[in-house]
Amino acid sequence: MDFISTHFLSLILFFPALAAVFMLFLPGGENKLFRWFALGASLIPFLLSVSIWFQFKSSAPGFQFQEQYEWYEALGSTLHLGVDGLSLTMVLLTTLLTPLAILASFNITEKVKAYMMLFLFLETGMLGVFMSLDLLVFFVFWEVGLIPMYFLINQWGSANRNYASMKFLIYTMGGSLGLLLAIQLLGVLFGTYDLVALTQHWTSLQPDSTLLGMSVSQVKAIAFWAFAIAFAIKVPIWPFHTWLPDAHTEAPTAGSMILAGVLLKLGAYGFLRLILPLYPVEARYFAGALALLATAAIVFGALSSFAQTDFKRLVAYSSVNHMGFVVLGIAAAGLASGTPDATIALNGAILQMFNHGLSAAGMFFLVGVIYERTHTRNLEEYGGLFTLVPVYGGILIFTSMSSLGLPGLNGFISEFLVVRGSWPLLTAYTVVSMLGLFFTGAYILKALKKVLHGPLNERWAHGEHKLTEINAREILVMAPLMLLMLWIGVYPAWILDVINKAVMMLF
Amino acid sequence: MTVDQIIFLVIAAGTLIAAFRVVTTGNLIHAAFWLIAALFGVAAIFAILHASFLAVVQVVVYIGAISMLFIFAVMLTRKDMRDQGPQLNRNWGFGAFLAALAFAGLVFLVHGWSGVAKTASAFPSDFDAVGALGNALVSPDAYVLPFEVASVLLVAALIGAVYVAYNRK
Amino acid sequence: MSTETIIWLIPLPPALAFFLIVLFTNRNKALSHTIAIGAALLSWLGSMIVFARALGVERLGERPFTSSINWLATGDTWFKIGVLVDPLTALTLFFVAWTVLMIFIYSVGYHNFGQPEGDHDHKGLPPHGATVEEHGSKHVVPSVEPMYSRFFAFIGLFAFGMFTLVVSDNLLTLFVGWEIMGLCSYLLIGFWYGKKSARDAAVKAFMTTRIGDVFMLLGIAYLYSVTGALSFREIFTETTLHTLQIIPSGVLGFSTAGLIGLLLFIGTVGKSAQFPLHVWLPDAMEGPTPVSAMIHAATMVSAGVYTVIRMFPLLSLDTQTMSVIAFIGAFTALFAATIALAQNDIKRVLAYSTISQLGFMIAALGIGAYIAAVFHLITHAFFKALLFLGSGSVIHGMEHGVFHTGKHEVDPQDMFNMGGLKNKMPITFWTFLIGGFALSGFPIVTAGFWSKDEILADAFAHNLPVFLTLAVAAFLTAFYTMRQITLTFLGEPRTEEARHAHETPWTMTIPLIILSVFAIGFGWIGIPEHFPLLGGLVPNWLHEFVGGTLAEHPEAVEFSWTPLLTSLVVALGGLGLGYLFYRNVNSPAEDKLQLGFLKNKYYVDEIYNAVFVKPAIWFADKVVYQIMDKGFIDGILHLFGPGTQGIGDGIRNYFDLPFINRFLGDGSANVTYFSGEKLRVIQTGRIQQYLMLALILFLAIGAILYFFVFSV
Amino acid sequence: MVPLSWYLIFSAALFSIGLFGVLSRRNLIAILLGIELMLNSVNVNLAAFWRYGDVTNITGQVFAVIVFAVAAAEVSVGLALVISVYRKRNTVIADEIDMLKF
Repeated sequence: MDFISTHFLSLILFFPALAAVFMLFLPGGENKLFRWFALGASLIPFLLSVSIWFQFKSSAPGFQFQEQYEWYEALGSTLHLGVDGLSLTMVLLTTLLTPLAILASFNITEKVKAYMMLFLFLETGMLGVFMSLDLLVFFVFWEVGLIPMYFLINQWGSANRNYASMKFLIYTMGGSLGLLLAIQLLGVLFGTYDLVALTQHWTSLQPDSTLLGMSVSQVKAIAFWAFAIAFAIKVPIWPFHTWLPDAHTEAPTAGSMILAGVLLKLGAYGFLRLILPLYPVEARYFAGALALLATAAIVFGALSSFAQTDFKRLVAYSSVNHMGFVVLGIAAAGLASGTPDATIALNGAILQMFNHGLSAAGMFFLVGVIYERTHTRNLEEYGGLFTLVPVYGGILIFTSMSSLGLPGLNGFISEFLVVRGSWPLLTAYTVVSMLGLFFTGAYILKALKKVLHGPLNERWAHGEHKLTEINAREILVMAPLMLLMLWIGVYPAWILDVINKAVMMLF
Repeated sequence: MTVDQIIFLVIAAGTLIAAFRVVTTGNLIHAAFWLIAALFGVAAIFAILHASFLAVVQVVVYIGAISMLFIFAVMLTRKDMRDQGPQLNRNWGFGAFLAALAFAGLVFLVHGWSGVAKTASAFPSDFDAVGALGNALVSPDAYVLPFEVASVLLVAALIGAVYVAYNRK
Repeated sequence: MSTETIIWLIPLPPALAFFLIVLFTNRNKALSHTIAIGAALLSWLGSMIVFARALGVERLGERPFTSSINWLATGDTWFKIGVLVDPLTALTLFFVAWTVLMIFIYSVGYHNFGQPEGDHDHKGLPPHGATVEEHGSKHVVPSVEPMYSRFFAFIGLFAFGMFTLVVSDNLLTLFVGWEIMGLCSYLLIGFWYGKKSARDAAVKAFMTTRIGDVFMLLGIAYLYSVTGALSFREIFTETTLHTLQIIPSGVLGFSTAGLIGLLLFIGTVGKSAQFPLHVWLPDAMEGPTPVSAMIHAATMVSAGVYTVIRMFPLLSLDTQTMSVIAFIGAFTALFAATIALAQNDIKRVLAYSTISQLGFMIAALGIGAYIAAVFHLITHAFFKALLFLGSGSVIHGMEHGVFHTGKHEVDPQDMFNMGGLKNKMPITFWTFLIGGFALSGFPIVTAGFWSKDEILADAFAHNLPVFLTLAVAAFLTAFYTMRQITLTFLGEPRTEEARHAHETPWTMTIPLIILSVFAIGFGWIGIPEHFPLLGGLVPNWLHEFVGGTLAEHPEAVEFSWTPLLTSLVVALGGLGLGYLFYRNVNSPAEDKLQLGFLKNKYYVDEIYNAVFVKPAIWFADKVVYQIMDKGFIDGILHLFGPGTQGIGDGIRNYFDLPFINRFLGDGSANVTYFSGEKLRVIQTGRIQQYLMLALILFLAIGAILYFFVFSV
Repeated sequence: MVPLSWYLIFSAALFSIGLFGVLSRRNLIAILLGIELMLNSVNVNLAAFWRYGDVTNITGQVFAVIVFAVAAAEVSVGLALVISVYRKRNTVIADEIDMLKF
C-alpha cells in the first residue's frame, strides 16, 4: 500500500496507458471483453482521484502528491508531477468523464479494441497535461492527447470526418508550434523546464536587461502570444473556433463528450497555469483584447448556435459560447490579478470549466443517443419526441437547463461568479456578453422545441423507425453527470472551496 | 670493344630476332619454337651476368616446361588456326606504334639515368651466389614468406588450371 | 422545531415531490397528486406556523427570523445564503401558501381526475373526452389529462421556486427561485406542446422574461461588486445605502443605487409583465387552462412586484429611477386596461387585467407608496387567483357542454359563446362575481377596494399625473370586468354549449369558495385610520406590521375625500356602465369596442417580431454563421489549404520540376547516359584494345609525372 | 665489359617486342607468348641490376625466381582458359571473345 500512497499521481496517469498496452495482448474479436476491460481500467484512475480528492489538503500551499523522476537529464527536464486545487479539479473531471465516455461507447461495434485503446491513451494524455509540472512533459502530453482524438474522429466519425479531423489536427498543431517554441525559449534561457523553478526565474527577470539580443519585454511579449495563441485555439477563443463545430459534429459521441468535456479545458488550463503566472504584465496589458474576444465568443457563439439546424452542431457552438465565459473570467483575472474581484472571476472561470465539462458532455451524449436511434441530426426531422421518450425528454431538459445556466443547477453558479467578478473590471464587455447569455436561452429553447415539442413526426412513432426509450446503460451514463449538476447547483461549496483556495494561493 | 661485348651483342641480337619472329610469324608452332630460341638467348644473357642459377632455371622451367605447354596448347587449338587469315589484328599498326613509344620512353629514361654507366663490380672471392640465393629463399630472416606464397600461388594455379580446363562431359 | 428550521424546510416538500413524482410515481396518478398536495400542505403548514409566530414577535421588522450558511467561496470570504422572515415575507408566505395549496387541489378536478382515459388523447395535447356507455346510451365525458402526474411534478417545482424566492435573505437565491419559476412557466405554458401556439408561447415567455433576467443578473452582479454583499440585511444598512446613493454610476446621471435599481427593475418588468415586456403574459394563457395561467398570472408575476418591494429601500434612493418605475407602472396600468376592453377570450381579459393591476402596484411603488403596493399585491393575489380559477371553472363547464354537443370547433373560452351561466354554475358565478367586484374595487365590502383606494390616495398625495392615469385605468378595469361578467354569466345562453354547461366538481369549487373569503375579508386588515365611519373600527394592522420592515416608519397619508370619491365613482361607474353597455350585446359585431388596434394589442407583437425577432434570426444565421464563421473565418482557413497547396505547387512547378528534377536529377542522368552512350563504343569487349587504352593512359600519366611533377 | 645500359636497352627492346605481340596478335596463345617475352625482359633487368649493384644482396635473383613461379602459374592458368574458351566457343581469336562488349 505504501507504493500506492506515494505514487498516486503516476498511477492515475499511467494506469490507462498501461491498460491500453495490456489490451494489445488480449485476444481479438472479444468486443464485450474489451468494453468491460476498458471501463474497469478507466474506473481505477477515477477511484484513485476521488481518493486523492479527499486526501487533498486544500489549505496547504503549493503542489501536493509531488513526484519527480529523471527523464531527460541533458535538457534539464524531469518528469515532475503534482496537483493543486486547480489541476485536481480538472483531474477529477477527466477521470470522471472517461469512464462515462467509455460506457457511452458500448454501442461501438467496429474495431472495438483499437477504439478502447485510443480512449485510454487519450486519458493518459489529458491527465498528463493537468498533472505535469515540467513544461517539456506538459508539451509532450499536450500532443499525446491530440493523436488519439484525431484517430477517433477520423475512424469512427460521421460523414465529413476526414475534413473535420484534418482541420482539428492541423489547427491544433499549428497552435502547438508556437507553444513548443515558447517552451524551448524558456528552457534555453533558464536551463530548466520545471514550472516551479521557471516561475521564480522568469518573474524575477529585470525588465531592462536583454535576452537573445532583444529586450526582456519583447521576448516576453513574443512568448506570451505564442502561448496565448496555442491555448486560444484549444479553448477555443473566437475567431479560432471554427475547428470546433466540425470536430465535435463529426466525432463519435464519446469523442465529442471528451472533446468538449476535457480537451477544451486544456486550453483554459494552459491560460491559468502558464499565462497568468508567467506573464502577469502582458496579461494585464492584453486583458482588454482577450475580453473582447471572449465577448465575441459568447455573443457570436450563441448566435451561431441559434442559427444551426444540426442538433450536434448547435451543441458544439454552445461550447464556444460557454467557454467564452471562462475566457472572460481569465481576462478579468489578468487585468487585476490578486484583487477580490479577480479571485471571484477566476473561481467562476474554473468552476465554469468543470461545469461545462459536465453539461457539454451530457448534451453531446444525449445528442448521440437520439442520433443513434434516428440516424439524423437535423432538428427539422425531429419533433414531438417528448411523447415517445418521456424519460429521455426529461433528462434532455434537465441537461439543457444546466447548460442554459438555470439557477439551481451548476451552470448558473459559475456564470454568475464570472459576471460578478468581471463586472467591476470589464463592465462594458460584461454588459455585451449578457446579450450572449440571452441568446443562450434562445438556442437551448430552440433545440428543445424542435426535438421534444412540436408536432409529432409520425415517422418515429411507428414501424421500423419507432423510437425507443433511453436504455439503462445510457441513463447510467447520465446519472452521475446530472447528480453533479444538481449538487454543484445547490451546494457548490465542496468544490468551490478547493478552487478558491487554489486561486488565492496562486494569484 | 671487348669479347664480352661482342658476345653480348651477338646473343642479344639473336634473342631479339627470335623474339621478333615470335610475334610476327604466322605459324604458331613456329612462333613457339622461336620463343624457345628467344628464351635460350635470355638464359645466355643470365649466364653472362653470372646468374647461373637463373640461367639453369630459365632453361629448365621456361624451355622445358612452359614452352612445352605452349606447344601442347597450340596443338590442341590448332584446328582452324592453320595459316589462314591475318595473324595480326586490325590495330597492329597502332600497337606497333605504342610498343615503339614504350621503347622510346624506356630508352629515354635509361639514357637520362645517372647510374646507367655503372660497371659491374668484381665478385667477392668466397661469394657463392647460388648458395646465398638458396639461403635467402628459405631463411626466415629473408624471403621465406614470399617464397611460400609463390608456392601457394603455384598450387592454386595448378588446381585452377585443372579446374578450368577440365572437360565436364 | 425552531422557526428558522421551519423556514428552511418550507420550500423543500414541493421540490421533493417533484423528484419523487418524476423519478418514481409518474405512472400512478393518484399517488402523484397525493404526494404533490401533501407537499403543498406541508409547506402551507410551515408557512402558517411561521406566519403565526411572526405575528407574535414584537417589532418583527427590526428583529426578523434569519439563518444563513456558507455557500460560495469568494476569496477570503464566503458568500452566504440564508432565509429571512420579516413582515413582508410573512405576509407573502401567507398568501403564497394559500394560493399554492388551492391551485394544487383545484388541479385535481381541473385535470379530470377519476374520469376515464380519453379515446384519442395524445400526450402533449389537451384531452378530447372519452366515450362512455351509461344506461344503454353513449355519451362523451371529459377525459383525464394524459400527462396528469407530470403536471403535478411541474407545479411542485414551481411551488419550490416560489417559496425559495420568498424566504430568501439575499438576491442570489431569490434569483434562483425566480429562474426556477421561469423554467416552470416555460414547461407549463408549453405543457400541451403538441399545439403550436403553446410551444411558441412557451418560448416567448421564457425569452421575454429572460431579457429582464439578464439585466437583473447584471444588477445583482453590480450590486454585489459595489457592496460586497447580496443579503438584504447587509445591503439595507444606512452606511451601505448612503454609499450607493452618493457614488455616481456614470450612466445618464443615475446614482449607483439608481442604476442597480433600474437593472433590477428591468427584471421585474420582464417577470411582472410590464410594458414593454408584457407580451408574453397573454400568450401564456395557452397553458393548461387556467391552472398554469393562474400560476403565471396570480403568483409568479407577483414575484416581480415582491422583488421591487424587497429592494424598495435601494430603489427609493434615486428619484430618477422612481420616476421611471412610476411611469412604467402607470402607463402599463392604462395600456393593458385598454387592450382588455376588446378581448373576447375569458382568460385573456384576465391576463391583461393582471398586467394592468401589476402596473398599479408598480406605479404605487414608483411614487413611494410601499405599503399600498404590498396591500394591493396581497389582495390582488387572492382575487386574481379567484378569478382565474373561476374562469377555469367556466371553461371547464363549457367544455362539458362542448362534449355534450360534440361540436369541437366551438371555442369554450370565447365569452360570446357563453351567457346565462349564472344558473348553470351558481357557485362559480357567485365566487367569480366576488372576485370581479374585488378587481373593480367595489366599495367597502371587497378587499380590492381598500387596496386600490390606498394606492389612489397615495398617488393623489404624491403625484397627480399618476393619480389621473390610475383613475382612468381603474375605471376601465371596472368596465371590462363588468363586461366580462355580463357576457359570461348574465343574460341568456347564446349557444347550445352554454346551455349544457355544468357546475364543476367539488375539488374545483372549494378552492373558489376559500379564495372568495379572502377576496372579501383581506381588505379589512388595512382600513386607513381616518376613513369615514369605518376608520378606527379595526386597527390598521397592515400598516403597522408591514411598515416595520423598513428602517424608517412610513407616514400614513392624510385622508382626503378626492381620491375616495374618485375610487367610488370609477368603480361603481365602471361597473354600471359595463352592465348597461353589454346587457344586450350578443355577438362581437355588436360590440362597439372591438377596435382593430385594441384587438391586436396595439400591434406590439408584430412590431417586436419585425424589429427584434426576425432581424436577430437573420443576423444569427446569415451574418454570424454564414458570413462570418463559414464565409470569413473558415474562408480564411480554407485559404490556408489552397495557399499552402499553391506554395507547394509553386515550389514544385518552378523549382522542383525544372531545377531539381530536370536539371539536377534528369540532367545528371542525361549527362551520364549521353556520355555512356558516347563512351560505350570503347567498351569493345576486346582485351587488346583495353590494354592499349591503359597503356596510352599509363604513358601519358608517366610522361606528365616525369615532366611536370618529378622534374620540379 | 658490357655496360649496364646495354642490358637495359636490350631488356627494353625485348619488352617492347613482347608488348607489340600482346597488343597486335589475334591468337590468344600468341598473346600469351608475348607476355612471356615481357616477363623475360623483366628478369633480364632484375639480374642486370643485381649484377651491377651489390652482388651480396641477392634480392634481385629472388625476385627473378618468384617471377618464374608467377610466369609458370600464369601460363598454366592462361592456357587452361584458352583451352576452355576454345572448347566452348570454338575459337582462340581474341577479338571474337568479346562478351563484355557494350
